[in-house]
Amino acid sequence: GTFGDYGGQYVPEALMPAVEELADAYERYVLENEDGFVDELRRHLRDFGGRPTPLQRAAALSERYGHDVYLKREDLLHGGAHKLNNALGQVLLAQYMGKERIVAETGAGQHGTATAMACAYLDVDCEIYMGRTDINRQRPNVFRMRTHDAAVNAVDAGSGTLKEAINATLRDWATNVEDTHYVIGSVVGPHPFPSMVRDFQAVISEEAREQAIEQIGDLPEAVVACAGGGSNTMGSFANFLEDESVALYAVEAGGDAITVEEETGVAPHSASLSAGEDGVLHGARTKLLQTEEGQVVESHSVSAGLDYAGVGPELAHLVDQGRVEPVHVDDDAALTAFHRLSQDEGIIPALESSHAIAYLEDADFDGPVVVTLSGRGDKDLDTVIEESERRDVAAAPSMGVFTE
Amino acid sequence: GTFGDYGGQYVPEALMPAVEELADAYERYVLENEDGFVDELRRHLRDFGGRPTPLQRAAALSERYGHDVYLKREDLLHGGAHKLNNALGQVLLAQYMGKERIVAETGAGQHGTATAMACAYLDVDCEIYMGRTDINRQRPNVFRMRTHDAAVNAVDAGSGTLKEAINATLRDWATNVEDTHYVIGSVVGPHPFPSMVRDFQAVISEEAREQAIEQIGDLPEAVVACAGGGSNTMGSFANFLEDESVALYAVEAGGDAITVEEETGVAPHSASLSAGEDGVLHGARTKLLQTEEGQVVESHSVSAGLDYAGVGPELAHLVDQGRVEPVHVDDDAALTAFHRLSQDEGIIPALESSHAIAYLEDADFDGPVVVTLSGRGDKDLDTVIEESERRDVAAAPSMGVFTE
Amino acid sequence: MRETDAMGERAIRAAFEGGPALVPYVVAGDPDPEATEAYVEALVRGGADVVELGLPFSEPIADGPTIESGIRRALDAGMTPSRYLDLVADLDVDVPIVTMTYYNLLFRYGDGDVEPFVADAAAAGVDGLIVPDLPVEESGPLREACEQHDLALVFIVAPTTTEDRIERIVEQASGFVYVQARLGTTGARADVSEQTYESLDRLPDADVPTAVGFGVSSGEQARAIVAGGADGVVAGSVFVDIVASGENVADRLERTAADIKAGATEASSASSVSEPERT
Amino acid sequence: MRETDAMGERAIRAAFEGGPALVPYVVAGDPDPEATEAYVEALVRGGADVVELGLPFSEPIADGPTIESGIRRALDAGMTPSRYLDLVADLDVDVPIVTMTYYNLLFRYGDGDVEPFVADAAAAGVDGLIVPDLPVEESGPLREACEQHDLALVFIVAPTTTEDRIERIVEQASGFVYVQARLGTTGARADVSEQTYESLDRLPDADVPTAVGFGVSSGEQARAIVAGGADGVVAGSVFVDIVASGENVADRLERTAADIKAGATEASSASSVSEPERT
Repeated sequence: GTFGDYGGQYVPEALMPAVEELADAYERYVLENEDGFVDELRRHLRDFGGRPTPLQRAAALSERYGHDVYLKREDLLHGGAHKLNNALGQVLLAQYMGKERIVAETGAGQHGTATAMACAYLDVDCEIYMGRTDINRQRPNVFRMRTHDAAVNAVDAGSGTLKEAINATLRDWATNVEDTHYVIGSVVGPHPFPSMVRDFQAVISEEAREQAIEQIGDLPEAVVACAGGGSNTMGSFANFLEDESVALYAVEAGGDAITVEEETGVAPHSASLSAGEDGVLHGARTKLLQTEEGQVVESHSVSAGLDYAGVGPELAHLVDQGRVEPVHVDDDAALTAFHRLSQDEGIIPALESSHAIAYLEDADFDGPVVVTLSGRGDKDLDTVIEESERRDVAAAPSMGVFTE
Repeated sequence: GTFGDYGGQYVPEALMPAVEELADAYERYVLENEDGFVDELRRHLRDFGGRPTPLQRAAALSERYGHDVYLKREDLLHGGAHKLNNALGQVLLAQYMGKERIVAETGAGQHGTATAMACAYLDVDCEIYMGRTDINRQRPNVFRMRTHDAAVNAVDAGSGTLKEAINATLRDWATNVEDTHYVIGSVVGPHPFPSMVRDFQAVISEEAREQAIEQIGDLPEAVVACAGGGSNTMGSFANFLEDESVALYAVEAGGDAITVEEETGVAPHSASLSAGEDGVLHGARTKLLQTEEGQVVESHSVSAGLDYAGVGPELAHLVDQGRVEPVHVDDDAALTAFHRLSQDEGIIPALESSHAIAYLEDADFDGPVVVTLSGRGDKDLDTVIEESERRDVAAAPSMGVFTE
Repeated sequence: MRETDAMGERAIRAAFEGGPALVPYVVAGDPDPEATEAYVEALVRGGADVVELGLPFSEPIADGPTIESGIRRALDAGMTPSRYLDLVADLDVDVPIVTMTYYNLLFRYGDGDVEPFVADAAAAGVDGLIVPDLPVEESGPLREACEQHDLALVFIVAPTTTEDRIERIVEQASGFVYVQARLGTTGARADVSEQTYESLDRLPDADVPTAVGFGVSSGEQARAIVAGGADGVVAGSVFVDIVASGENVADRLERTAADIKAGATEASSASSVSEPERT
Repeated sequence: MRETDAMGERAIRAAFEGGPALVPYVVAGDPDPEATEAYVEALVRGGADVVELGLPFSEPIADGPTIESGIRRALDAGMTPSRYLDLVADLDVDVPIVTMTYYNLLFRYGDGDVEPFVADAAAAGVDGLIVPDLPVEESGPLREACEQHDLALVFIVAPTTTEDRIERIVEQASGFVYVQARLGTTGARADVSEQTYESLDRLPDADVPTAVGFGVSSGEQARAIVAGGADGVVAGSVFVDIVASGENVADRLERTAADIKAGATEASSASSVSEPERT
């Protein structure tokens, strides 16, 4: 249950039995394929989810950087992001465990949507907690969750964003733990969540590694993936961890700048791996954006999906070990990468994924590089248009067609 | 170039040389795989587009109807609809022909988006014509086209919708025909478009047929696909045409009612196959919604993507021959099917595709049925919410979470 | 009903025989049938040798914005194929009338058979047809009906038309050959494109006259075009613009027609003794 | 600095010896440190045997909306771990003080080592700790530090806690065992859940006292809980609500504390001669 110093099960006693029950189920069903759980999950991921996703050589990026760039196309997964790998895995596991009800937190709404989708598919009751602020700024995803008939519970506390939604979901779980499973959306939380979510997302690197060997004839020089909570990151890295020749880059949201304003309790970035300090949050010891006194700060990123003060404990450990290199790109660079991919490759990437793409500008690679495109960016269009205009991003096309 | 009495090349003389040049290129590259065109296209569809798409057994629908229902998941194609099959094929063909510029019309914006995407991917200049009314009610798709750096040319004439956009694109093509290819979005237009677009979309039924044989062990009893212009329909049927045991249902948009109001020149539906009369429009003889005097009427459907007064000439022929059965479902039934699939199967379908799903309620099948899910419905959420509320559709979930 | 010496195809040819012909275009029923009658008369007073009268269709794919607007006005005012034929029958002018329209209207008029329209058109006094969405390849049924009823079927030669297509078109053409001055759609322009001269040069000495259209709006252009070898000019958008203005329409139609006709005639006198002059 | 007869773990145990104990909770620094001092004194006047004083943390996952609001008020007013310890040191009451907070604050205080906080807390006069996000499994380092500095480390037993976990918890517990009355989070409620009695029944005759919390807000509830076998009651949200109102706070805290205490005491007298009475 731990990764070096990180991880653990820092949860209220009321949840410990559920956490232990889940750890047991994880071992039996996920690790040992009891009752054919893994086989069934793979079938769902193929038929419902659309796996495998392609590993695509990006012609324009390859030309730009003078070496082959391959995109792992998680944006083509049902729902438009890698999130479904995990949501489907956990909802199915909850069914194997006999749980009748699913709760989940969501920030930008991607995990909530994936969970609602998986619950509709597998016919399980679903309630999603979402901060009031997020509800009002992520309306399309709220519509999608409601369209899948999931209840969306508004959380009015605090700033009304992801942290508060997690707190509220933990409370719901603590109240209804006997018949309810909490589908955590990333490689965070108490054991077994970080390991379990990693395993559900590891299909990304399982496929990418096979595809690389088949298409490139060799392992890539590096794998690049964006890191918020880190589920896409760990999923992209998992099957390459033992390939020592493959460098692993976790690209964090640099936001405006890598600082913490102690006074206001705000970090204008979300780079927990690069700039966080050890702490304990949401069930695990990990790297956190926090004040000197240990209060968790409000993080920031132009990408709502990366905007989280914590990070998966295993990633924290891999960074300390030197196996994973944390890097970061700022909001402007991510926006520019968003436009570059849209214009040059015909793919509108999620703003999260745009961070990974943007890192290619800073990097100095020689060989083939795999970049995980964790999701599609339709959901981000309004934000990108607004922010590109506000910041006068040179790469942004004009939207003047409406003005006549 | 004809299908029975239908088809032909009813275009201005200025375009005839281009149409002949295209017919020649179609034969050489598409039919004869000259220079490996077909191989290259298949590679792009796999790596960039995400083909093959799954044929998924829909558990809830199968239970509801008492027989197996399989969904051909074109919603998982890059861009979210089957449109890319054709757009990518034509843009690549234009490159093989040495054309430097692409124009296309778009109504709801799906074909324009797919074309813009393909042009960004293949690095070709792209201009999309779109009616002013459509631009203002389909903003997200306009954003997507602009994000791919395609020019979006507003067409102010008439009602500012698809017909006017087609007219404007034909005029652009007539003006710039020497260096420009017109990417028509459906199996309409002068020869070779109906055949060529069918062939590009036939990958749907090529895969579905193989998948059915592999998964079901037999051919399906029927294939059901929605029909607007008919590219999804012909793509879904093409490889089953010679399987006489397989019934083929083209589901048209019944709108409010199957009538034509001669006075106002409006048809409150888009069921050209079911209710159209022979005529000549946009380059081909086909079935049309028109007044007794031959003026083309404004069609209607809650689904903008089906809202077209014409239909592919080959479909018209197949209907006359009795090989394809035209059926129709109305707006309310399509909305209900939209909600059913979203809630019971975890898939938000395009409103176009919802018509095909809705037909299962009326049909009386025994054996396995393949329904093509031509696209995803994220784009339709606003319309569906508004129309469901206005019509008081019982299956629609409340969106009250915003009202507090 | 109007009366002319010759009918149909022969009438049109005859109209080109007395020197360069002016073929003006207006939309029938824009803004109403009575006005159209007056406008056609004005054009004839201004020197029109043939009148091209538009029968409005809802999808005018070969026309530019100006004529498209005229078509919408006529449709909104209730113009139909039957009313169109009534209007033609009522015209009191002694020049040939050529109907410009799209194929679907002819097709629907006879429920899939184009002969009934041609028969009724001939009876109403129409002398020829121009159908811009009907290339020679698809023209068989209409050509047959036109021959049967002695109507001209005018084909267009475009700048993109290949040599072997020109041959086929000229072979099938009757009345005159419509030389499309430039790529694109109809619409008034100030210049004469180089494509016009190239197209004229490419036309062999056919036994049908040639008239250049698409963008012709002034006497100066007409002079250059006729000097370039054309037997006439077609002008449409410039007249439809005048109709749209609603101001002093008949007078201005007449004066503009006279201006264009004068340019054409002037070039004809010059070119009869020298090489075609090009501007 | 306040002075008491015993310190730390022994002081807490002693507080449970004179009959059923009342353990009220307020958030330190809500709305400011001076007010908190006055409120703690009022609670003691009302009969508090131990005071549970919240050290506010930004992510109070085990608390309900009432206490969460108190925590935000305290954080907004500038409460920090250092100021908290200053506040405790300044308190002038002779009951034990138990710090309720979350693990990260203790962890950060010593830059990853919890001992410095425990040492400073002991020096400031804190007698015990309740850390709701710290299950026994993760409690090793903190338990060690608490033993070293003679502080009680109070563990929670929840309705979901299994038999073997109860055994382990009771084994590790010091001061008292906090019996969580129901699933969910803190927050005042009107009734006493059946789970409360079940939990109390499942607790073996440990040598640490038991106090029931989560939802206790009235003397009637306290009476039932003590009648059910508890050695004390913990009440928080009811007091934080009074603080939030800002009206006549000290008086109302004292009266409410007295009311709950009276209920508990009444039950104790009754139950010393009869079976636990259940409502």
